[in-house]
Amino acid sequence: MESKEMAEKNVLPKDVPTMDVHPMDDVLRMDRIPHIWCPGCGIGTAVTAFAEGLKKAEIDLQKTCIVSGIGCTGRVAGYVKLDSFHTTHGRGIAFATGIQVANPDLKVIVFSGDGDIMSIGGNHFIHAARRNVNMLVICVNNFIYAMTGGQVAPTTPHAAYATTSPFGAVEPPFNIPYIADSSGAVYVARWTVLQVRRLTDSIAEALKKPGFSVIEVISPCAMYYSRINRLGDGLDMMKFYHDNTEIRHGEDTKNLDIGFQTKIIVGKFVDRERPTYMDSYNKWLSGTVKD
Amino acid sequence: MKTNTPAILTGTHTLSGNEACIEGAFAAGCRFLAAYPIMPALETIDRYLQRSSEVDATFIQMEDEISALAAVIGASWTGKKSMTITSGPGLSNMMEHLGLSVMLETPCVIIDVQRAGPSIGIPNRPGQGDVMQARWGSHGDYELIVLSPSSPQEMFDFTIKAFNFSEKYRSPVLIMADEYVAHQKGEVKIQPANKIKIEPRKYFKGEKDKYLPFKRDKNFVPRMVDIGENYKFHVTGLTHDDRGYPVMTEKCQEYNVHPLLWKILNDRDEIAEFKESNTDDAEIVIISYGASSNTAQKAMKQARELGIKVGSLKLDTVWPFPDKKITELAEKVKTLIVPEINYGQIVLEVERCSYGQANVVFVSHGETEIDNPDNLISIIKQSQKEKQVKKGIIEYRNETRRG
Amino acid sequence: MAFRNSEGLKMKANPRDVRTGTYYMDGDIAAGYGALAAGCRFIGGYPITPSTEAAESFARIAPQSGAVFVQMEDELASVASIMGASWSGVKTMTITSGPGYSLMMEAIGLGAMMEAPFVILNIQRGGPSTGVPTKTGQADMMQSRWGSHGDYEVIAISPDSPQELFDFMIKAFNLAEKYRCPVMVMSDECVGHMSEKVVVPPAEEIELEPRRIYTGPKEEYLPFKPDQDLVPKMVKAGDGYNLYVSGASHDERGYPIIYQKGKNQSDSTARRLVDKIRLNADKIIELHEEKLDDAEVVVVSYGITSRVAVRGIELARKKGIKVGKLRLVTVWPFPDQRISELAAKVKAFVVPEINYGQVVYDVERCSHGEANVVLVPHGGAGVHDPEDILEAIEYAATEKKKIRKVIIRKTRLEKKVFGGGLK
Amino acid sequence: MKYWGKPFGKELPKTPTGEIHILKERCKGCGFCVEYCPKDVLELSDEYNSKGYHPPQAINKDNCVNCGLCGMICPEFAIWTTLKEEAVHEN
Repeated sequence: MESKEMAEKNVLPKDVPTMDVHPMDDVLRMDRIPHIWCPGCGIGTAVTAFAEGLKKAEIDLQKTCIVSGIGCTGRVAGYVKLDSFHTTHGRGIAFATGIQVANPDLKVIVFSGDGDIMSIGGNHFIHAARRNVNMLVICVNNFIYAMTGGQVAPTTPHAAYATTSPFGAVEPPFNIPYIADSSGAVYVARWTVLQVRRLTDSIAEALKKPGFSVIEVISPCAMYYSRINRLGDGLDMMKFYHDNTEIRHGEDTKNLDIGFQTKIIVGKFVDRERPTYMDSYNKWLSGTVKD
Repeated sequence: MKTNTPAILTGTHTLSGNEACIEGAFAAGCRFLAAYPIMPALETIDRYLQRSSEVDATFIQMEDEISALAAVIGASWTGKKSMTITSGPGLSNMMEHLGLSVMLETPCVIIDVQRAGPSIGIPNRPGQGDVMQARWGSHGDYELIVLSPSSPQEMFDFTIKAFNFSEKYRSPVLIMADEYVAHQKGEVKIQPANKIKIEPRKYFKGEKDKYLPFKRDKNFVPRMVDIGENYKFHVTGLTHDDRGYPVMTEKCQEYNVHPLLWKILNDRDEIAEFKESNTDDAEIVIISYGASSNTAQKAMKQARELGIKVGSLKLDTVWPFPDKKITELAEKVKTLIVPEINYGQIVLEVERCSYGQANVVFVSHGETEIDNPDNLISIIKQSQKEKQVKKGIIEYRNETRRG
Repeated sequence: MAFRNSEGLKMKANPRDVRTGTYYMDGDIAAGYGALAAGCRFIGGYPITPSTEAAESFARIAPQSGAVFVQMEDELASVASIMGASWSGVKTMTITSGPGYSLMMEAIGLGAMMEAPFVILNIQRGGPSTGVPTKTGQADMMQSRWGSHGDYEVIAISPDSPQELFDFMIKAFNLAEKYRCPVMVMSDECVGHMSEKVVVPPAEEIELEPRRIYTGPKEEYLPFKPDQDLVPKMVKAGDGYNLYVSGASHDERGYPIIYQKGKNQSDSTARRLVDKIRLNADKIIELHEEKLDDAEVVVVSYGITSRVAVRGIELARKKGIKVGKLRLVTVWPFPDQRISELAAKVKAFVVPEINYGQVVYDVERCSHGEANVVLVPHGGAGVHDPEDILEAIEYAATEKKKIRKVIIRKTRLEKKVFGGGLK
Repeated sequence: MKYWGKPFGKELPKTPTGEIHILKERCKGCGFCVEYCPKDVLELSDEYNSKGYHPPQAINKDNCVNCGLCGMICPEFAIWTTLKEEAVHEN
């Protein structure tokens, strides 16, 4: 392809289809770009970090697949050029458990949103963590249900507005790293999309780690969360993250609550060893089931 | 393709329906089970676990039925034949994923050991209240194959058949057993493994970058590949084109969903199997499936002894429904009697296909009558008195049975 | 913000709940207004396109009337929560669409068994599975009748305009209270997102069905002892009755039935659950009939399709074909009797549906081979081309043979897609 | 270029120069790259792309050090840098 050669020579092509030239061609489905996300949305950045992380981790991409549920982040699977599955709402982790248990050679990534993973899929989340199924869960937290138009999510900070909490969210939100930690995840980190390099490193590290890893990615939702709460556009949210995030590695996860426009603590909080589900399964069965 | 694992049972065994089901699954090549324990299907999981190390099969107990079917769909895409086992309430929970497996065209088998419903109902008593649900339970349009065994032997045979159908049509296949069949012990004759016919998965053979996950062949069945072979394909529950990419248009909806029905309906005459007996000279035909067909057989024999010309049609395949056969019978005979352990489901289909040509008599019966055909005999006698063909379903209610 | 009980006891709507006036609003929002006007005090919902606006509109107006909207963690929880709220004495509903509806299936069976009055608003979309979330469909009709395991009967009504979405919410709550069963309002995306004039009448013009409250002596109360019309009386949790309500098959006391040898157990509860709707079907069923006096062909339709069909009928009438319209306002229970009567009189039924054939099979069943049945299918994500309906009517009027199967018409869309591909 | 002096016997630190590639049609004008470019190379241009957004343009091309942050932070895969030449740092 002409354009590919041009890309190799680092020449910007003129009047040729642009799908072949981006350096992330090999991990993203460039024929589906532009994607559906709004201007100022951070999910695209999270995908870039993920793609870079995949490259950095140097794992066998053939043995890697990605699953997502429903929602804005649920569309990620369709843009990543791996074996990809776009499943039903909340069931991404359950679906991935099936893949992983039926074929333990595969590395499964569940890339989905806060509503998908923590609300309707909350049960599967804690159970997969408890079992320590070998998968990486990347949970993009934009504090709201964005695909359906800005309803209150289980992560919406107290008193923040949403269309179904027109007088401010009544319920306290989930602290995702705390749940993951207490349910038994082996790797727990949180980053905002602004710390994109650290996020990339974190993804690369988690990809290589066997067991249930969770990375919470805080992302601006310019169209719903910021708009309803009058927080400006995506860039304003990024500036807010710039001024109000603090990196504290190894922080006790119970201190990681996020309030409405309060300080966000990011970093790598948990990194421990536990036998994965398939390890325990094989070990236990080989000990108890006699031939 | 033939099964070749030495661990597959052969010869004659006395097994319960639940056990026979698992043996059938192993013989058919099933190597993955995700399930959530539910009465009255518990023995299946026990049997599976006892035997799983011999045949090298995997089991995972998921946190609920929703995730059980999700895991089965995921596992099926890794190339393993997969199934799940449940009962009524579990099947209700699986309804969303039944739709997903239809849309992803994932071969998988769902065993439903029916119990008395609705809701919790009576967990340890038989029912047949889920047959309509099996066909219509998920949202949107789809067709699927539903088999209904009536004995442990059929439980074994139909499980193999179900896996074969699911691979052939890339569709979920349901087995609607019931508590009576599942807990019934019976003789199961199993052929040597190399004589059992197994339908291989329809794999894509061609250049990797030319693979389209939903490109249909002339029978409207797309080709499959396993995860982890570097095809980098995308599948989605959204309405999609051949590449598996979502397209939100009216045209694509037609393009995607209509063939889902055609792939089953075009072959409906082959799929829809039934067993006929004594229908040649019959004036009354009992149409039954599952446990009820035991009653039907006994009633037929007794009625013949009494000199009443009764025949029997046992539906092996409940869905797709054998429309033509029923219409044919309705034109020939006077009365069609449909005994079911529910309050009228398949009888509606029989009424539909009889086109007012024969009286349709519905018998709602409970478990006590499975082994005792007296009630059915009395209804046969009662139905003989009808002189004209009546519109609608006739039900002779024996009010004293109530309460 | 607290629950305000006992308002359902009034025969007229509470003026506080009714936003009287004339609006230009979409169907979803009208449904939210309708629910509040009907005295709904609790909605447990989960956002799903295309039904979210209904939840949002309710959330915005509910607190002023003392009603509550709780966004639950999933649809399983939504429907379970409204059942609980229903037994605590308030009118409740949930709002969803196809996939969410599928998730609710188990709990709908529980609702039928517990005889908790509640309403489910289903704004249908293209399916199966995730399908086309933003576009219309009518493919959940059979699911609403058969979706849960076991035998039960529900009531399903299908509105065809935003005004009806408002009116039918009130109707649905009234039916739910009267027959103590789940009532489905089976709307579709097209009606839900259609903006039209909606007139909200003054409160005194809205008639509400009170809950069947038991008033006799406490000791004699049996939670599942039916009245003459097979519907039992209700009390609410916390009134000191020490209720026992179970999803297991139960007797009149509500106690689960324990297996007794030689007795058919399921006869006691489940039979009454189906009978209470089947035997009251005549009182429940509502049909809209037009030009049926001289009709040779009848177009049977419901929901948005009944509005599309009007155009097809007009075109056919212009061509001199005697065609009438039968609109199923109540889809379930199905009007067996009326279809049978018509079948004896007319040549054929034409059934346009935004699915590949669901209600048409019931029309076929009830026509008993006396009239041909023609299906005009549509896969969803759009509505019928009236020309397709016209062609089906023309065909039905001219076909002389009695054909013993559903005649499925090839639509223009199908020809286009499978003739020319997607592009 | 050759230099005589090697202080403390060490090579002078090298600063790379990058070249910026922008796919204007993909841009949705969020401004992340402009805001977070450490060298202030970019600004939003006045021109429109076919979606009606203002894509960024490089105003100080020579300042680019190929750090790649713009490419990382861009949610649209619309901008990236490549190594142009590794120049020796002139002090």
